[in-house]
Amino acid sequence: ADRELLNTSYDIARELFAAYNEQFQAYWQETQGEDVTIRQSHAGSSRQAQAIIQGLKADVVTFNQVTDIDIIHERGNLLPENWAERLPNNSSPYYSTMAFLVRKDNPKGIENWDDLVREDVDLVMPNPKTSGNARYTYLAALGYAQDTFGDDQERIDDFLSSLLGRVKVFDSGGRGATTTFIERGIGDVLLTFESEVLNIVDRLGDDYQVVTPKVSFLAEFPVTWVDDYAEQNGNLDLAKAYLEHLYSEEAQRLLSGFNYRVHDETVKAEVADRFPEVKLLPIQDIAGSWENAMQTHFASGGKLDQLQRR
Amino acid sequence: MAESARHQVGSKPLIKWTLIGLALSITLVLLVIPLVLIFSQAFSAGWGTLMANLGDEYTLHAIGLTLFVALVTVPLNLVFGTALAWAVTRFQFPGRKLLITLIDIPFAISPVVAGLLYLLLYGRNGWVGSWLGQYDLQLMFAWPGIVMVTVFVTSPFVARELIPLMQQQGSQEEEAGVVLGASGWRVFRHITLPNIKWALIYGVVLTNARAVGEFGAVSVVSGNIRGETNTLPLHVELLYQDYNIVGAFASASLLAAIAILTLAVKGFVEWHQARERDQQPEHRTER
Amino acid sequence: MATPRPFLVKRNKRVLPGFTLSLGISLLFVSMVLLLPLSGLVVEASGMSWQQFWFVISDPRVVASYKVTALAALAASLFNALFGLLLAWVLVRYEFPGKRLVDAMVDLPFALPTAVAGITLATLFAETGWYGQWLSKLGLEVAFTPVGIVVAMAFTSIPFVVRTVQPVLEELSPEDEEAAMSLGASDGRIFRKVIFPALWPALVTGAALSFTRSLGEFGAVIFIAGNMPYVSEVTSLMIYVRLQEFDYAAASAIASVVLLTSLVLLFAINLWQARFLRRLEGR
Amino acid sequence: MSIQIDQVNKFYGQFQALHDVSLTIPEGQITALLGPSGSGKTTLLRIIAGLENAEQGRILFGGEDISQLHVRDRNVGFVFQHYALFRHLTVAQNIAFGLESLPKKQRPPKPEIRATVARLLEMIQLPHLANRYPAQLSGGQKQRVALARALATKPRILLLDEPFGALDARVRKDLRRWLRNLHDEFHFTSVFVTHDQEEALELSDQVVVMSHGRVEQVNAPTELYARPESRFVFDFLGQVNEFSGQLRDGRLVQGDAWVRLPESPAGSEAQLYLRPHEVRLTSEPSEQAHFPFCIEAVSLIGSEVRVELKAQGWQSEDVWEVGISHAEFNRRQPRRGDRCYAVPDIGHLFAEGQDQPRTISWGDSA
Amino acid sequence: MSIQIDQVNKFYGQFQALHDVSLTIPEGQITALLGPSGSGKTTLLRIIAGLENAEQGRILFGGEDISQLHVRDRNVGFVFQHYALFRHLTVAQNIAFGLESLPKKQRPPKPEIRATVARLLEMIQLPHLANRYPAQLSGGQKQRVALARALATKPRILLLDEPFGALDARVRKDLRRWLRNLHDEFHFTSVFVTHDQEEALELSDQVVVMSHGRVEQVNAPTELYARPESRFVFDFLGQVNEFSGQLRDGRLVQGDAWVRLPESPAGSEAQLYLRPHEVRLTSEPSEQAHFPFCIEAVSLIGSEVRVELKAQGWQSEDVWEVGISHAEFNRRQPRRGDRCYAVPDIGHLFAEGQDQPRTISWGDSA
Ligand SMILES: Nc1ncnc2c1ncn2[C@@H]1O[C@H](COP(=O)(O)OP(=O)(O)OP(=O)(O)O)[C@@H](O)[C@H]1O
Ligand SMILES: Nc1ncnc2c1ncn2[C@@H]1O[C@H](COP(=O)(O)OP(=O)(O)OP(=O)(O)O)[C@@H](O)[C@H]1O
Ligand SMILES: [Mg+2]
Ligand SMILES: [Mg+2]
Repeated sequence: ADRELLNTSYDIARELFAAYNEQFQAYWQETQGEDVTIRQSHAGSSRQAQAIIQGLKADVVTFNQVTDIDIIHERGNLLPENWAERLPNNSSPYYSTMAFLVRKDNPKGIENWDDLVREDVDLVMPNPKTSGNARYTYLAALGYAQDTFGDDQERIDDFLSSLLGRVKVFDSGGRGATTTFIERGIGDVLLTFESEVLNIVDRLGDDYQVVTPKVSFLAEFPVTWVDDYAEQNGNLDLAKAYLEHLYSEEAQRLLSGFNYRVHDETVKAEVADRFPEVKLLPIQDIAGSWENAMQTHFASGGKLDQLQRR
Repeated sequence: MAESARHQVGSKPLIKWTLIGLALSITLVLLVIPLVLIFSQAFSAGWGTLMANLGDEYTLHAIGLTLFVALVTVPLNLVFGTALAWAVTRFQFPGRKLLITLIDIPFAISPVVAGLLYLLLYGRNGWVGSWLGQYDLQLMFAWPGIVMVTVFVTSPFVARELIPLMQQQGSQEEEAGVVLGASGWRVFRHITLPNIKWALIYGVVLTNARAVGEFGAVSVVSGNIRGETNTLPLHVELLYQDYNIVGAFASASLLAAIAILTLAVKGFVEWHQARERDQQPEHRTER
Repeated sequence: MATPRPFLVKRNKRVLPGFTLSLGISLLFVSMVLLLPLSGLVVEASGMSWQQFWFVISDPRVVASYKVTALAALAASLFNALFGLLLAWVLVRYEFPGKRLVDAMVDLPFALPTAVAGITLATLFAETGWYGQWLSKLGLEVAFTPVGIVVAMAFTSIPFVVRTVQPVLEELSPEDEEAAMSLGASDGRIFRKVIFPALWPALVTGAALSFTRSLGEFGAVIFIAGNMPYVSEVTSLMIYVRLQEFDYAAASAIASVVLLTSLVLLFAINLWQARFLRRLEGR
Repeated sequence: MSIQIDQVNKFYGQFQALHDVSLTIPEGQITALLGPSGSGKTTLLRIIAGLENAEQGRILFGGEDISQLHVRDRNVGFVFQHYALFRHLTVAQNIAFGLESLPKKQRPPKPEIRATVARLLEMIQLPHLANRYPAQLSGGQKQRVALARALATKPRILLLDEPFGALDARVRKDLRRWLRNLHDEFHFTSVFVTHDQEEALELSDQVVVMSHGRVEQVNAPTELYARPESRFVFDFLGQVNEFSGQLRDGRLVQGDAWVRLPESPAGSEAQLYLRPHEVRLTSEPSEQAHFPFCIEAVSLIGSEVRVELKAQGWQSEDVWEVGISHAEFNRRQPRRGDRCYAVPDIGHLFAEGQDQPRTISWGDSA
Repeated sequence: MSIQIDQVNKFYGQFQALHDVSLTIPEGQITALLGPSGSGKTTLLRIIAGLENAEQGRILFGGEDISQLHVRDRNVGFVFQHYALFRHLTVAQNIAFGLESLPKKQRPPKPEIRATVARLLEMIQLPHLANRYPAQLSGGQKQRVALARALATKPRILLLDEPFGALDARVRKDLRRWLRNLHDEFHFTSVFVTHDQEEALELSDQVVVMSHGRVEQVNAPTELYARPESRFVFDFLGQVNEFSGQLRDGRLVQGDAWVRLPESPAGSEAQLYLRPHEVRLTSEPSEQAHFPFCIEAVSLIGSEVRVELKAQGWQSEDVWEVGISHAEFNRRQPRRGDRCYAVPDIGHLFAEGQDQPRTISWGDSA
């Protein structure tokens, strides 16, 4: 009798959606008088996109990368091109940005991006080749460089390349990087999502400190329903409702509890002290578009490869 | 054999004990301590936490799925391995050598690539997958896909154990059985099977170990749906990603326990084989 | 099957039963499970032009990963050749307490899931780990350096060497040694001139298996490699990256390079060994 | 049941293992297939059994063409060279295997099988070993179990591939004797393969000599020994001394050695074959022959004294061997290094280009 | 160099493989260690070589105690049953191995080694095979290479463990001959192990018969054959016909069979041992003996005709074997199933409780 909905999501959103699912189930029971079971699938969002293209029958996707949804359209033609316009805020119910985690009392005195290229600072971040998380960090640094050095392409490149040169470990994924930094005690700064960084401090408290740079990247967490599959599964209405409900005040509060920035004004006010004001640059400002960013920066032989080779 | 009475290279006590010491240290450092680490991490938060972690709904499901996959894989490869060994050791036919070579392919392919291959073929866009899709059959991202790649990855084990043994044993006993009028099944059941029993068990043990522990290939085709297509090794990774180090090592310790069990069974089988070999007295002449 | 089968052509009559059945199962299985998916690789890679193919596989970062992988695999297989030989020797030649345990433990890397192995090794060798803290005092870094890759590869593939050398060593006739001894040869000379040449083919085979296995290793390596571009990225990771980029063709292309290398290596070893054995067996 | 083999050809790939073999094996007799290694004996035996298929030709059992019949249905007993006992079954289970393999309808009830097995165990004199495993038996015991197993289903034809090949000399002799008695008792048709001429001649009623996949000669043992029809058979049947020389003036000459021939054959060259017991030793050359030798060894074992001779003043490929009686030995006391002469009593002459020997006897004129 | 073995005892765990073995092996001779399987021959040979250590006793080479010397330093040549050639070295490299293993100071220069190897290859008549690998050689060739290898370092003592055991009859004979010639030329002290009595008797100057880890008899071959000192040696040295019966009225009786004894020994029971060529066959019983038989088989091969006999009216553990000449055979034409009588010429009587036989001759009275 139960309806089943499959939510395919990125790897570290397991607990987030486990909590949200409960909330939504209650909401759906209340409004529609119907029980739903929500199945969760978590892995790197690129891999998830790939799985969906190859036939994983996901009703909704809740990713941490816009490109991974785009690809579902391009390769699989399972949803329309304009998917981002179907929900408010670019179909991104919550967002985050890139921040730094440093060790207790900030011994290296890290304040902003320019501190990261110092000789005495070791960085830990995931591998931009395998992790969206790291691509965001890269774009954030690029945004900062553009903001600081203007049109001087050479200085921008120098900055990025010395930043990458300071990285001691490139883990394959965001959580791996965190483990390396925390468990293995490697590096002085961990570069990752603000939400991750805050999570760690919530958990481990005094041993670490969060540094939010003045300029950073607007990391959107796009969601949408996979039209073809949702239709096949007879879940179109449910899928839409599942995603729309993410924008409700109740859900937004839940999301902010997981250290994501949200759009709902009420909730925003409630948690203002946790999320300092930062100049957030969207992708359009930094690289024109995601497509462009992928091509010029991250594709094989692209900017990233060139910078890392130096 | 009284080895001490015989002169052998390296039997000088100094050399002997140096080498033994070295070997023991390597084993300890490279093999034993890592194993100890797994368990010590699993128990680091106490017995209760360990049990709670293992008793978690999703962990239980992962255990179940893993065992199920092994349960399906092992018989499949058992049948295949035996059939292949029978065909190539009992008959001459063109392409026999090639067949023996082909069976080694899975050893030369990285598991991730293996998973990719299956995805390309059986995925929605693959040519088999799209055809199956018309009948609403989906193999990838469900247990059949997991089983398929596991079968692929573990397919050489049984055959590789059997082929040398059956080659060495020759087919005379089977021929003798046929001359005596036994049917094909009877020949297999009463003559071949008992002779290859231990090698077969050995092959099964290895297949099982690998089937239970496969990560790379399975992770590509699994879909990672919690409580549905998450096998135990995937679950370990997942817990690890969730900062649940204890949970990860708890599950890992389960896998390690299976590994140890495997080694124990294998040791037992080898001991048995050796005993059977020793029981055969060397050629005795009758006077 | 007990009835005569007059309808069969005489030539096809087989004495032992089950030819059709067993060959049928084998062929079905081999083509369905092994060949069909493999054709996918070819099909996917053949979608590219030769230039594209070359471009993908000769990308500097990929080439760097070849080097890292090959060198690490080489180091690991050399390490394994040395210590695998030692383990096999000790297991065959000596009686000592704990022998059965050592013998059993040798197979652990086969039985332990690679991901678990990777996590475990990374934990051990990290600066805070049981080994790392001592090594770092000596100024040695293992985890997150190419050395870490070697460690992971060596761990996962050491059984290949031990298990190929062991039986040969067991079969080695004591008479050869005794003959050499009665001819006045010293232990060292006997090992170099009589024992080692007999073990050599098995040792090479074992090391080659260990090498190919290392080339493809992913799960264990990835956790401990550090994945520094041009320094500690392995080829499996590059394949994985291409997959992440949805570039299946490129992934297939790189995979086919590794696969081809492995197959060529194994094939060459087989040929070499066949020739070697032909000499020894006089065929 | 008699066996007829009718123009059988057998190929292994390109290699022809049997050339046009035709043969009749009479009912109730023991026939030996004798020949050097690789001559196709095993192949022929396996074709008779149905373990191998001939590309051409027919096999008839008691006049009936059974070429198309599967091994399983030919009901022959087959004893393999290395016994091929089922190593995980006990002796009793091994023997019972054939009976228990019979189709349900024909299968005797359990107690009857047990009784048959007991009887067979009695026959092979091993009732006390019924519950042993093959690995716990000696070679001779294994061979007997293999025989009992083959006989359990009462085949009319018994085929044995080098039945005693793997046994040592004494056991071999015992078993040979035992097999003959068994055969005398049950009178099945037996065919056995051997490359040991002594065994073939001693055990069989008829010997088939094979070479290179062809049948060279078929004959009763005594006939065969007395009248080999070709050099090959001659050579193969036991130690022989060979003298090859030129024909000159009614003599066969080579170097210092010669022998007078009663009647001169055609051609200019010839070989003379002499069996060790068809030659005498003298200290002086005789009228009819002059074979100077130096004694190389004297061996006293057994019923005759064997003397090995090295040619002096002429060439012989091999050392000659001559057997003399102990009495003769005691009289003449030949010793190593002594010079002596060999005098033939009977010889077999192969003239140039001929494959059939002519037997010459000097005995009377001596 | 002579070898002295002085009260050697050897244990394998609980099992005593050698009991108090003392033995002198004279310089420059060939000595055979003969005995059934498991009698300790190999063990003794290996102890002489130093490949095995005895728990008690001493080994002396040329009067000097070398018990404590390592194999390596004893400088003996050892030839293994299965040759133990180094598979990955060529024939020439195999032969050179010993020389190249010498300590630097003693090692001859390369060209000299090459010359020695060439000379040895010449000696074993295989110079054309210098670059072959062992696997490419026949059994006989391998054995010769093994010998050359053992001889390269000019040992004064050559030890051979069943040197021809793995070869077939013909090659065996050739090699035996060759080895003897070699020995005659170089005069080292040789000890070889065999379980083939013929080989031991033919090849050696002295035979050591062993049984159950003990030395049974040491003698020259002809002596040994003529005067075996115990039943065991008697039995072991070749086919023998045995008659055991009660002593009654100067006769040895059992069932219908009896034989008259020239002088009656003590005791009530005795066994008579008869060699096959010491017995004649008659169609009527004679005065001195009455052994009724039925002819079971006649075998015509070789220089004599072998007749197998089955006791009639009395018990014999084994079939009797009698050898008659071809002439005799032609005269009497004995056939299977015929009844006949055996008449002994010479016999060896073991009286009750005695282990030494007494030889009896009826020859003159017949
Ligand atoms: N399965 C086979 N494939 C190819 N050639 C074979 C096969 N079996 C036998 N032969 C060849 O056929 C010939 C006859 O072989 P067969 O076994 O009948 O000889 P044989 O007389 O029994 O010899 P042996 O005394 O050595 O047993 C040999 O040259 C052998 O090499
Ligand atoms: N290494 C060993 N450990 C235990 N017992 C042994 C060992 N070597 C030999 N024996 C036993 O010692 C006894 C004598 O063995 P040995 O090899 O000397 O006999 P042999 O006369 O050479 O016999 P064969 O003719 O079979 O070679 C045998 O009973 C054998 O089982
Ligand atoms: Mg044969
Ligand atoms: Mg021995």
